[in-house]
Amino acid sequence: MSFPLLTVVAAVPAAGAVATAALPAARRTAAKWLALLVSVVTFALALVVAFRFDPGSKSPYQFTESHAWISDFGVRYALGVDGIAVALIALTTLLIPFIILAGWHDADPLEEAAPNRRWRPTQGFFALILAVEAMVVISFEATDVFVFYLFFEAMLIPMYFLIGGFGDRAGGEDEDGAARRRSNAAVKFLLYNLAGGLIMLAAVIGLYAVTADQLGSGTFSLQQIVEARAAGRLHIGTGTERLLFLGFFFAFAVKAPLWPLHTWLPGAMGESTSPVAVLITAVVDKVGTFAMLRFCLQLFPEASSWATPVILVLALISVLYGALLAVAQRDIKRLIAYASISHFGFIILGIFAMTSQGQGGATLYMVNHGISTAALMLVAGFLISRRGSRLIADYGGVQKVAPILAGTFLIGGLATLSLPGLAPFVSEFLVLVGTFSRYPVIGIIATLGIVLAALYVLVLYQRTMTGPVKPQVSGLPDLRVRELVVVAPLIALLLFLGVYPKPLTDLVNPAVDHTLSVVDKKDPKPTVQVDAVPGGGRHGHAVREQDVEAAK
Amino acid sequence: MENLIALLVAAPLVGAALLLCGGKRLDRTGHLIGTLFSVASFALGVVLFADMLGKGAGDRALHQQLFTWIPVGGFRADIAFQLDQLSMTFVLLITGVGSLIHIYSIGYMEHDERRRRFFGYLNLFLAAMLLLVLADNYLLLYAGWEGVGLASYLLIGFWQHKPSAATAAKKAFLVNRVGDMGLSIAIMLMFTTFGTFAFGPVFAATDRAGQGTLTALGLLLLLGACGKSAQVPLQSWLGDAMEGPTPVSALIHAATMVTAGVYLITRSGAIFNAAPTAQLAVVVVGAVTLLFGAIVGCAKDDIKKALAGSTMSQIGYMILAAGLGPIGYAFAIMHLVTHGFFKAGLFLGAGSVMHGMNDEVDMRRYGGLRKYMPVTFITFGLGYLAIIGFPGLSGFFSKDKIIEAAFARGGTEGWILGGAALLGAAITAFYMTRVMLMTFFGEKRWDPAEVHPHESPKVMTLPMIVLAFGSVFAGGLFSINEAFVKWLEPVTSFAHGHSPVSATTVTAATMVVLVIGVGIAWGMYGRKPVPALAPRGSLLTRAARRDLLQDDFNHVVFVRGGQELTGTLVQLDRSVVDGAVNGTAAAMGGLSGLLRQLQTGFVRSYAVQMLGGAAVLVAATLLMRGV
Amino acid sequence: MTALAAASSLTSTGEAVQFWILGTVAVAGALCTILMRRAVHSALSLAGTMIVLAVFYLANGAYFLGVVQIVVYTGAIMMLFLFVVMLVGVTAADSLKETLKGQRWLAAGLGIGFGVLLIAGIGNASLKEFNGLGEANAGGNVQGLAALIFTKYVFAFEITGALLITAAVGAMVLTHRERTERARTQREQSEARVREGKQVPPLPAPGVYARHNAVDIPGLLPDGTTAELSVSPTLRERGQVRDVSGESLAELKALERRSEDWLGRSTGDEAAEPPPGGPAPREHKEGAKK
Amino acid sequence: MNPVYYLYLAALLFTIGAAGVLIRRNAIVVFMCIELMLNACNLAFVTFSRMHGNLDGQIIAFFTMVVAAAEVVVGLAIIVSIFRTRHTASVDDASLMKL
Repeated sequence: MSFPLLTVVAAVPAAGAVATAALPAARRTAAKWLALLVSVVTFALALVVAFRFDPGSKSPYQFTESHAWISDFGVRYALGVDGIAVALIALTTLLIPFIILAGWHDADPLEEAAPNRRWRPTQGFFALILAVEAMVVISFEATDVFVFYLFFEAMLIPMYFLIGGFGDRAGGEDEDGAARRRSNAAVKFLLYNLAGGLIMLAAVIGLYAVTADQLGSGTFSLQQIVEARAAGRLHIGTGTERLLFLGFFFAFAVKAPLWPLHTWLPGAMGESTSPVAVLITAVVDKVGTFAMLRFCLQLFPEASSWATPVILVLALISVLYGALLAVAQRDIKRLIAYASISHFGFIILGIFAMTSQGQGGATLYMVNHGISTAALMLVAGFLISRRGSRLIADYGGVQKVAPILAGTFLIGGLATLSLPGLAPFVSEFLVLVGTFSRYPVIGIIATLGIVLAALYVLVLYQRTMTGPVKPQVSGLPDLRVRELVVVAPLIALLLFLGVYPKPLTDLVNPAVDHTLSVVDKKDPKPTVQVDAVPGGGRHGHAVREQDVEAAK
Repeated sequence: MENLIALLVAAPLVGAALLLCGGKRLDRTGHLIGTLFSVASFALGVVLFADMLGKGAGDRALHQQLFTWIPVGGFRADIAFQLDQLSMTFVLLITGVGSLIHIYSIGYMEHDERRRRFFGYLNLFLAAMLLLVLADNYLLLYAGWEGVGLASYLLIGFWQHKPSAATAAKKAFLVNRVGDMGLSIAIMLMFTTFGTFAFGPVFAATDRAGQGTLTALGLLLLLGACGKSAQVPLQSWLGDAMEGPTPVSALIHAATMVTAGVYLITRSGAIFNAAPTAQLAVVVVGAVTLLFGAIVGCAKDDIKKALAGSTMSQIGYMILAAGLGPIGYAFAIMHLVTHGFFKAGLFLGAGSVMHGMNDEVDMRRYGGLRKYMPVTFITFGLGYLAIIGFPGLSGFFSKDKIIEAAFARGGTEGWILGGAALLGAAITAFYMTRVMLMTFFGEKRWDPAEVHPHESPKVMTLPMIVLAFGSVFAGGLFSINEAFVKWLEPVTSFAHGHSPVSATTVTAATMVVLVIGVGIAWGMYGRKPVPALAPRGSLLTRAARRDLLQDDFNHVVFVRGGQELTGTLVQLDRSVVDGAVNGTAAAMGGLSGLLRQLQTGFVRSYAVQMLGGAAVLVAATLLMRGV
Repeated sequence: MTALAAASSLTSTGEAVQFWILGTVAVAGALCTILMRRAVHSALSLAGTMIVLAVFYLANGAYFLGVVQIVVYTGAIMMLFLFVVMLVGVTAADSLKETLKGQRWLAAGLGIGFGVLLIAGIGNASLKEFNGLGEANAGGNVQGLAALIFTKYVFAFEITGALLITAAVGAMVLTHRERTERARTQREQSEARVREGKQVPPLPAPGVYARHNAVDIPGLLPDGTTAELSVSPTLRERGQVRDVSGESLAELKALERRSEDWLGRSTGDEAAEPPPGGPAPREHKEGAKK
Repeated sequence: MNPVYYLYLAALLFTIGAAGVLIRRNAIVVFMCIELMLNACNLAFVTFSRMHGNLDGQIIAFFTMVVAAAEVVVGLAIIVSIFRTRHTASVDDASLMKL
């Protein structure tokens, strides 16, 4: 048994969370620095994983650990990562330090709050963030359905407190009203996800029953089930498989969130502080889409292809629906939330297009969307914390007084509308191509999304940043150093991955191919066979002959 | 040599990066840095051009492969450049005119505190535009395509404190995005059809693709071209784009970016040649636009908007020519280059006029300016003569060829297209003469008290003079034993059209309509004084002033409709989708309320329930026993 | 005795006859138990049913149980019931009017359905085997039970013992009321009465003359109406007060008439024999003379 | 005659008792009905013991009696104390379970 690297990656933030929470009330700054340190260490460990990961290796999962846990139910503490998981773990651990930095002052107790030895909001805030990180990481690593389910659900607890407990102080005048809306949003988030989780639990038990019935001893191990299925030892009846698939998919669709199940997201993102909003949309929701890719498709291939048309239509709806609603929003954060819904539609579209471009693009999309939304949302958060309002109408002409803030905001927005040269373009185009190559009509309709994206981003930018300077805005300071430290690396990363995404694609491609092989789908072949290699020069002649004979 | 290609793009990119990230310490020298990088890029272009001239016509195409951009499954996009004669032409035009306009902007933007940023954007634009014309595959071209869109967005909205500017910028970007949609779908279609979207393989394989696919490809590419080149029906943004600083209008919205559509169609010649239906669509769009733009140009009193209309119409000519296939490509590009010269010159002239008139754009407040700004007058006049196709000047050669080619398409189409082109020439003559007369001739219609017209500084007039030279001689040089056509032939191929009417006849007809147009204009604006306030004018005039009601149509259909749609969707989201969720919650509450009713607290009702449960149990056991 | 004879063997016709007769009685008793308005009657009919059941036990060879049934149940438990009934009020009849809505229908429906289910279950059960208690009771029924109780079921037996003790203690705890404060002396009570100013003299005794001395007959006031205070409040609560004021007045009249005849006030002949109850009137007359 | 008839009788008595519990309001009568049900069970036990030819059924019946006795003692005690405090023996008046 080699060094349990994956466990450590998850254990470090967990321990950090406990340590942070244990600090006494007076040591707020110490708690912040401790949390930051822990998250950075975690990121370093994740980088170790990423670099020691060998994309070329035959086995689908690497760094595997497996220990018997609840032997009566065949539950094993089994971890292992493929390229997709590595990418997403890297994203998560990368974003957490920025989230912590961005939320540096979000949880400071209010001035008028009487000093209380047991009242430690700051410690709680950062401890909860670290706890979420630990759970997210381990649910990316889990190859045992039960372990995954456990942390997939446990994630809700810290998230609930993060949403319900710490609002941005943009509520301003009515603190009580803000608190009420916050707790409503938190409860809604919790109930939605719990409902999904319970249905999934039923499906998990059903899966166990099926395996126990057919393999003799029931198991939750993803690998075992996939292998048994491949070896023909496991035949899940069509009806059963579809039910189980729906059970799993429902939970993931709530988390993702897919169209009719999305209504918790705007509230949750709108009411929570912007770092928490980033945590929700850029980190936690990714678990949903990731799980579709890893569990839904690999456990239930037939059912997945059976459900594909409906899911594609739903994803298409959320692409356009989210974009259209984003256009109509009056609240900056809600606008970004609806934009995220649209983007998650793209991700799911790519996953269920069942082409290597689609799924590779979807995976890239998860990473890129995480980074771009983080950039946009955090800058928006800085803006909101300055002005103390989330309403777009309260801004105007910020570009004049805070050019750097406006510039970063614009870049974040351009990334959101997936401008070529920025990372999201690569993934979005891949998703569209992947979808188009199998379902042309859906691909074309989805392309409308890029126009709508331009609409809501530019409208937001125009209303907030341009135009005559509003009096309330005139005093806004520009980005501070801490905030620049948060935003600049994200933007740099967006540019880098937009021009040179190869490291990411190399990481992801084998995993995607493995998934497709499990689902047993091939990319559609081009209708016309092309002899020349792409980029081969000297085609002038060919063109000339063509044209001449065409002209005659 | 080919390793230099990347530098072409890199130079302005570095400049942009420097200027945009450099911060305040570059404020004083920013404009010089920007100009330097653009000139450097131009110099590189010249070097490459010389090298290219040194080779045989067949193997002039250079190719540079940098690295693989997006490798996923069968999908492979490279960062790779290709420099052939077509690209070369554009490179020289872009960097040349670009550098001139950089120089001009030094003077024009002198008093703007955000000049550094302005030059950064200009460099960014150059980089994107060069990427566009140097890309060797459609995806990279698309990247440049959107890049210029971004640059134009930033530059149109450069004076962001003006809401009108911000709105115009947003509009430009959005309308372009609609076109980009066409282009991106075209790329997807290419990928699914050919498995690649690099120029070489795609063009080599066109003959093996189905007619339907090719037509679809052609139409999608045309949609993209319409967006970028402001062709009907996506032309509405160009007029508003004049909100940007005048050098921007000259560079982006006259000389280079708006001609990207022409480049796209010419570059994709192989596809269009194989898809006659698509070609027909192209020529129709071109013909319609050249008349549309011309008519709009006649009615505008804003000098820049009038010029914008004329740009639209001239690009219509190019598109028309490009749509004619091998008989037109070369002339389309030729007209593009000459137009680049004289239209840029005209815009710079307009800019210089505004510079002298406190940024007044209404021509009805001009008049008799030729004495106050002679250089501007002369350069502008030369540009004017060039655009109306005065014999011997650039416009004459290029436009004449296009009209000829239009007739040469043959059949009724030929006659219609040729007629349209001729009519367009007449209208061009009319509105350009109108602009000329209202600006430089007639009596002053401005108040000497507050306006003190003066000639612009050297740094501004110099580029105008250079461009004037270009607009006078370029056409002639190109036409010396068809030098330009031969130069482009390896790429675009060339076929002599067989026109039903002889070249001389066409030339004569052009002259006649030219004289007619000028005459009418002189009759209307030369002889009698121009009213300082616009007369109500005929229905057509009023419609033309409102861009032939295009914007109103868009507003009613898309803006209003969109607002309605989103409004209803918001309601729907709140009431139906979320309502369903909350409804479920409420239903749960009600249900538990009902169950609560069973809890009466009376022992005997509990006893009833117990007995019921017992009965159920007994029944269950009996059923289990299979009774 | 026929039952005893038939018990150990296969069921005889005699037992059948006995079953049908006594079974009817048992069912009738049960029905009376639940239908009688007065608790006492219910208790009595239940006792009847139980005795019948005892007989059935005997008939089924459960001699010990039969006896226990009679002694413990009908003897002890039912008496306990009766005690409580007396305590609560022997003649108090609770109305059969239903207060809970639909309770009666539910009860009837459920009861019938449940019964049908049970009977259907029994009918469908395969209860073909029938081997009497011949050898089981060979060593005597009581011995057999004893053997089982003290070997196989000894723990259950012990636990039931504990249960019984607990029950007894519990019953005591429940019913016994602990006196928290010192009992008030007679003096204090009287003082309290005077202070409250109610009923200072002792309560009037029940009964009229010496002829009625039952506690449930109120005494009569001079005007012949009844004195409510003279009967115990419990009886009054239960409405078990017998009003005899009417007849006692009538008797008074009759007495006066007789005495006047005897004095011959109206048309009295001196030579009339005095009635047997002579002396008393005479004294009365003398008393009247004084 | 088949001793199964005893079982039918038991079932009938049991049902009657159950109905009584549901119908009557007087706590004492309710208790009587419960006793009736218990006795019905006893009858069934005894019959079974006879049918199966062993005494276990009788033992169970015996225990039932004991438990029933205990239950009656406690139950009646409860009734008495309730009557003392509330001056009624009706189960409907004791609806304190619902507050």
